[in-house]
Amino acid sequence: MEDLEQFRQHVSQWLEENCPASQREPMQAQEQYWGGRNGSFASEDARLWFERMRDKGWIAPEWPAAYGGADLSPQQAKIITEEMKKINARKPIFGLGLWMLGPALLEYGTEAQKQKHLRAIVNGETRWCQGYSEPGSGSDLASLQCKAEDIGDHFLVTGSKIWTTKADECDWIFCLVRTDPDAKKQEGISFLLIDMDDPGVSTTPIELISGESEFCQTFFDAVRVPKENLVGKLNEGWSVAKALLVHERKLMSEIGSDSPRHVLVPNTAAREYLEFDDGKIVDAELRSRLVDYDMQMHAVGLTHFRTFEEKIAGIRSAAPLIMKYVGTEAEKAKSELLLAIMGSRGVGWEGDAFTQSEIDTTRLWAMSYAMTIAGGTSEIQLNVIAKNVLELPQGGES
Amino acid sequence: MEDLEQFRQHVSQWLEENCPASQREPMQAQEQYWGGRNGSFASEDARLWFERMRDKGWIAPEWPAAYGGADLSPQQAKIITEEMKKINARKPIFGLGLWMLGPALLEYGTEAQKQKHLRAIVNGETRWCQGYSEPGSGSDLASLQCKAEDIGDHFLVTGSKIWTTKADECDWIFCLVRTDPDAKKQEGISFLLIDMDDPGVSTTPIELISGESEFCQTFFDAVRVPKENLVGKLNEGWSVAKALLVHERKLMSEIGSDSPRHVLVPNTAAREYLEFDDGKIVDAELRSRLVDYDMQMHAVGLTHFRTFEEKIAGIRSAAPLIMKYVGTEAEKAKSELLLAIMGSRGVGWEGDAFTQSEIDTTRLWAMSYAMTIAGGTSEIQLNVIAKNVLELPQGGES
Amino acid sequence: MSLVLNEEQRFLQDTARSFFSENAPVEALRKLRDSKDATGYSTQLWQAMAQMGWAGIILPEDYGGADFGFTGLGVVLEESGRTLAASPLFASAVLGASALLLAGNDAQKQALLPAIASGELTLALALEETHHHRPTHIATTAGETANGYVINGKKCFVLDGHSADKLLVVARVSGDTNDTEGLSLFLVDRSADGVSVERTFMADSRNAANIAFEDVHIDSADLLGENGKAWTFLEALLDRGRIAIAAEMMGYALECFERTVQYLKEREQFGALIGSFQALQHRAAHMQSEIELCRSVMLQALSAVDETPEQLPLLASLAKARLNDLVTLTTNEAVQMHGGIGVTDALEIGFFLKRARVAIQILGDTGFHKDRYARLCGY
Amino acid sequence: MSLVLNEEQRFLQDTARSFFSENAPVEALRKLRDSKDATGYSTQLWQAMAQMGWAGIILPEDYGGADFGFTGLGVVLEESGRTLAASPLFASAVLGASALLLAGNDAQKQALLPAIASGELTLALALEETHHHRPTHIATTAGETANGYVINGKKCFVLDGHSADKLLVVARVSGDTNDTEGLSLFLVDRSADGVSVERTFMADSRNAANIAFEDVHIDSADLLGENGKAWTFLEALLDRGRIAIAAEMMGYALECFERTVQYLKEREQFGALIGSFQALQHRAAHMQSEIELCRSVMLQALSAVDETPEQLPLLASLAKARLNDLVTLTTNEAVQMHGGIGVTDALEIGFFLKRARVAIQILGDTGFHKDRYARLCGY
Repeated sequence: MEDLEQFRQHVSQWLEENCPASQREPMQAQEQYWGGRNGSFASEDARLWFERMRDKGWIAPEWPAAYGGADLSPQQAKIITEEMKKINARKPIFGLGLWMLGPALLEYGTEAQKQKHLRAIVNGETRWCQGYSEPGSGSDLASLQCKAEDIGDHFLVTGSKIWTTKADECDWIFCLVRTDPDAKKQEGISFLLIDMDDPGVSTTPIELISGESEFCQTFFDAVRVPKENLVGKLNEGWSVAKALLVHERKLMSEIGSDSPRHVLVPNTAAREYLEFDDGKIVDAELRSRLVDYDMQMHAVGLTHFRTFEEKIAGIRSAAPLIMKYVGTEAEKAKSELLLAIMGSRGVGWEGDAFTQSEIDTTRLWAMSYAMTIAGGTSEIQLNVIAKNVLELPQGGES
Repeated sequence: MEDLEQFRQHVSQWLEENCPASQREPMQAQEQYWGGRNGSFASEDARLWFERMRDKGWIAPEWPAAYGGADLSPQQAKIITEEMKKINARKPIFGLGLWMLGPALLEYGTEAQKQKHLRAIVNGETRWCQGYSEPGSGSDLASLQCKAEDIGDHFLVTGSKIWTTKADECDWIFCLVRTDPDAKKQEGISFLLIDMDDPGVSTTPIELISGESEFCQTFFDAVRVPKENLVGKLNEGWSVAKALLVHERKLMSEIGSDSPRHVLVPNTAAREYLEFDDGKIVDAELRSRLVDYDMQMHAVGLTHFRTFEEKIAGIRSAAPLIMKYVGTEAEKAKSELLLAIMGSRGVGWEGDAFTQSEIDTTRLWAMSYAMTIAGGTSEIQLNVIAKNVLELPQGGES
Repeated sequence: MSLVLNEEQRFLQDTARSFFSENAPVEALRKLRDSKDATGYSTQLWQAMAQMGWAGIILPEDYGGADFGFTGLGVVLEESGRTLAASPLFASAVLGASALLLAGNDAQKQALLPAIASGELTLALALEETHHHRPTHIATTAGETANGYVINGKKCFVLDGHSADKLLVVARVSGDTNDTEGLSLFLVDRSADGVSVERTFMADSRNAANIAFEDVHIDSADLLGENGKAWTFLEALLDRGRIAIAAEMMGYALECFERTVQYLKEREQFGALIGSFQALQHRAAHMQSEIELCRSVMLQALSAVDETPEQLPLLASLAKARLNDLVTLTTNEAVQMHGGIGVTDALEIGFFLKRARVAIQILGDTGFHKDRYARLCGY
Repeated sequence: MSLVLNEEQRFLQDTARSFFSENAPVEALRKLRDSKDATGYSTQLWQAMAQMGWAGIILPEDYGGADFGFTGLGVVLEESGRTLAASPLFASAVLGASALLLAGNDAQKQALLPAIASGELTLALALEETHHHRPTHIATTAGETANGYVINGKKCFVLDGHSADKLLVVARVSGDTNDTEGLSLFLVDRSADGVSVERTFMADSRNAANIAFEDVHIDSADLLGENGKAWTFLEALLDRGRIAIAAEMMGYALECFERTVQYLKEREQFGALIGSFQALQHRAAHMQSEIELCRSVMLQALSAVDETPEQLPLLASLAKARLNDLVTLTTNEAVQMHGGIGVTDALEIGFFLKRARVAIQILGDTGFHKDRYARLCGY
């Protein structure tokens, strides 16, 4: 414990000395650095801050130093996060490579794959997207059709993937592809890394109800993929994907707190948009909904901490399995509550009649509907809890 | 319409002249007259009132006069109910024979069965209970095991029935029995009338969480039942039961308003048990729950009227199919709300520290749990809506 | 019988359903949105609706109206809600026409109602001054002048405020900001000097505006009803509006729900139609129950306008509160049950989702109406 | 780390689970109920619990206590809740002991705490005067006399009030009925002249009483804390009580839920185990989620008593509000999912159902704590 205290002091001091003042301000979406061939820094300070963190190994502090990390423990990594939050330090880089593929490669990748991809991720050289869902596959990931045929030293990949986040700006995609068409659903699937510069890869953006196009559909037209890009064993991609899903769900359940937009939180919004009398919100209905939400988030927050403490203590509980469900449902409830609090100012879409933060809040509300769908719908989460935690009998495959 | 107005005046005048003053006061449970060999009147006035209504044919006004009814239309019957409510006239008699078996016999019974049973019901000579559920059968009525073997001129009935209301005080029971053990579930079931005085019939009360024992388990040990007691065709008892269930569900969804106990309603209870300030309930949470409940009951009440108007107009809608579900769930919510309003005075069970109406309210709360279970659970109701109204695909038998 | 439609009303329902699906499908709203249409609705559509008699649907035949009553209006509004048809139906044919019916003198009615019924003249109600519905919170003033009044103040969330020909402005002639006494209702030309209109672009791609009044002079003939006594009819006007918007919302709920049930019957996952999954079945069945309850509430509330106006306040608050909750439930479930495709702009469910959130704010959210219902019940 | 149990606490949990299932199963409460037991709990059981160290579980070793802290207490309370064990644990070992710890002087502690720890002496808090928890609503008066005080007033819902040796009476020495100023806490012998106790029989078959004080004279040595300043420690005392009763309620919820899940795995309907029906699976999974959230809240709240008392008010209200809702959900679902058998007295689920409704009323229902949480958050 004393070591951790010392470490915290070191972190605090280093951040104080190395994080430029401009990188301690709230960030707009367009100021984020996502790396890759299309990535650019919003300012020289942003570049400086990224490079310092990269050189320190703190982009991915828990990764081995050999791949650009700093060999730190989970507790130490958490301290870095906490100390960054204290000074409102911006995240120097964002990306699915860092959050999802990296941890999976550390577990399942070959030495060559680690060498090739991990440091490139930490250095911001490659930006990754995920190719799991297909048009029509929805929650039923195992039903996927995109196929990779063995043609000797290469696979020939044909098919398409949907919900590929910002695929039009990415360099690489990690995909689930069917390698054995005769095997039963979850068998016969492999995990493949594909360079999006390869001939035959193309993307089209999908417009969402929020008015934005964060997602694409990505098409593969007889794309040649070297066999060395297979992660894990042939036909056993499901295991890799499952390990990776855990990271995705964790991410989804935490995503709200990292929101880069100028979005209000309910408690603050209440002070701006609701009438108070004698220190109390006059509107009883909204006051009741607000306290329900605050209590729920209090409980969710404590449960986040609990899962962390349990991990350290080596205790297994059901808590991690509920986080995606409760976290994303709470985020959706938060958006709905914000709109209710803001009244007719909560439904602005564009133009000067609304402030930027009002419009951002409304649009984030529209986006919030994706949270209980992407990365495993709430229904799937409940199925999983029923099966894996409660061990209830399974009737058929649903 | 004018005829109905005249009829209403006739009813009003007749009731005014014939309903004794003592029969216009709220009734305690023990004052109800249920007929049968164990039935007795709480007072001479009660007997007089019953006999007058019986002679008028208004115990079952829609039944043919030949069987003790008055040949009236549904609209006329409704007017009698409404006018009785206006002067708080007590129901002269209660009973499942009147509410459930009678209508079924009118539709499916033989002339001999109608002659034998209908007038006896109207005259208060026989009290009936229902034998559908069996230990273990629950919502799955079709799985029943109680069997009736054909032994020539009689059936030999062996098995047991559960949730037989006050079977220990009844004269007759109408039962679903299995007459073809090889047929598929719903086939091979017949509808049988059994005299509870017959040798081999016995009953045991079941104590409920309300502390009462309204229900029994009824046992049949090789009971000989004459074949003339079969209602409808052999092995087609399911149709009779289904027709009868409609009456039961209608009854369950209306039961709250007929409660004979000294039970509070939420709105009144609020005035007695909650603090008001400037005409408003101070406790915002309970005020919010109260208005939710009042609005829900307002909507449920209007829907009751709608189903009636639709029936008159010959219009079919989904409304009747939702009434059992929404009606019983609302009754349960009402009891829960009453307890919350009454605070620590809402959890009294016996003794002088609580008023009788407080204790009645708490015990009715405990009974209210049966409402969303008996007569088809809420889950079954939702299944039925999904299947019959929404026509959603059925996966297996659930 | 008020809780079933009569034959005439059922015929109107069929007619309206065909009309809107042919002339104003959801696709039409998408086009208005994508083209940033200046009017915000198709004037051609409105002319066609007027020819059907719907611009004057609640007006007596003497004024060129169709005199279908509020139940008839509800039928048309519900069908227009099913396709999210953008038109002045609510702002002009309901609020505008009702204001004149409730408060106008003979001269005003003669002058304006025929033009409203023919669709030539459109009105908009300029009431709100804050982002939550607070009908007595009126700071806009109307000072008396030699031959009329001068109006100063700011209004927001004025539905159709940027396109209506005339504005019905609620202003204060005396009293404090939250008093019911001292309110008056005035007719003001949108093009009058001192009126400045800012169109607002909202999530529902429909039409609303913020409007400022700076020394706007109007004639004394443009006062509706008694000066300072507008509250006596304003509540009735708002209750009509609440019931009418609730009727339109019923259309959103039904359409979203039916599309979702259809999807449940078509979409396969894990080798089965998702509509066979019991958890979704129960949620759908629960929605059906809520719809049935709301159906009864709406029929009673609409008929009460013409038949039992003394029940209006309670029924209007019941209807608006219940429909607010119903559209929230059905639109949220529609998106969730459609899964990934539900959050794409290509699917029309998103249009219902966004329109629902705006409609919830029109003339009172759920909390407003729960509070009002409780007060009317004496607690 | 406050959000996981340490080894000692996990051992305590195992011990307590065995102890209560062997010595005080639900069947024991049924017997107390059916025999209308005069004490309302088994004094033998209480002696056994005292020998386990649980009567003095939060007391320092100096006073003969086990000094397990509140987290240890929570473990034992939760396990006692699993079997609905009736004992003075909450009234005496939590409220009584805490009152002395928070407000007693050295002499009072020396005199009473060892007897509490040994289980010989039991206490009860006489606070409530209305049927809803209103801790400042105190009309009971304590007038000063030559060598002490004279108490007059009526208390209700005094847990263990008919069996406790001594009563902790909250009385007013000055101020109006709802003031926080002017309250004092007194120790009064239950058998003192002028104290009349009416035992109340409640749905949960546990123990409470209405108590009247008529000119009850007490010595000035029986004042706890400073005269008129009881509010300074009363809130902390009540917060400890709220967290403790919530811990017991966690036991009801877990037991009901686990029995229900077990039933879902055993019960067949329509040829399948009902636990395979997706609608029930989702409802069960949702309950599991609520339980996990409450688990975190309880661990944090319990540890806050000893480690971060400044967080107590917020955490106590969070814990009590959430646990109120959790026991409502889990007991209601337990009955419904058990179907017909769920409403029979033979099945023990009914005992949990009824106890839950009483526990909800102890030291504040959900509305009370939501309001308090909101005020603490500044809105």
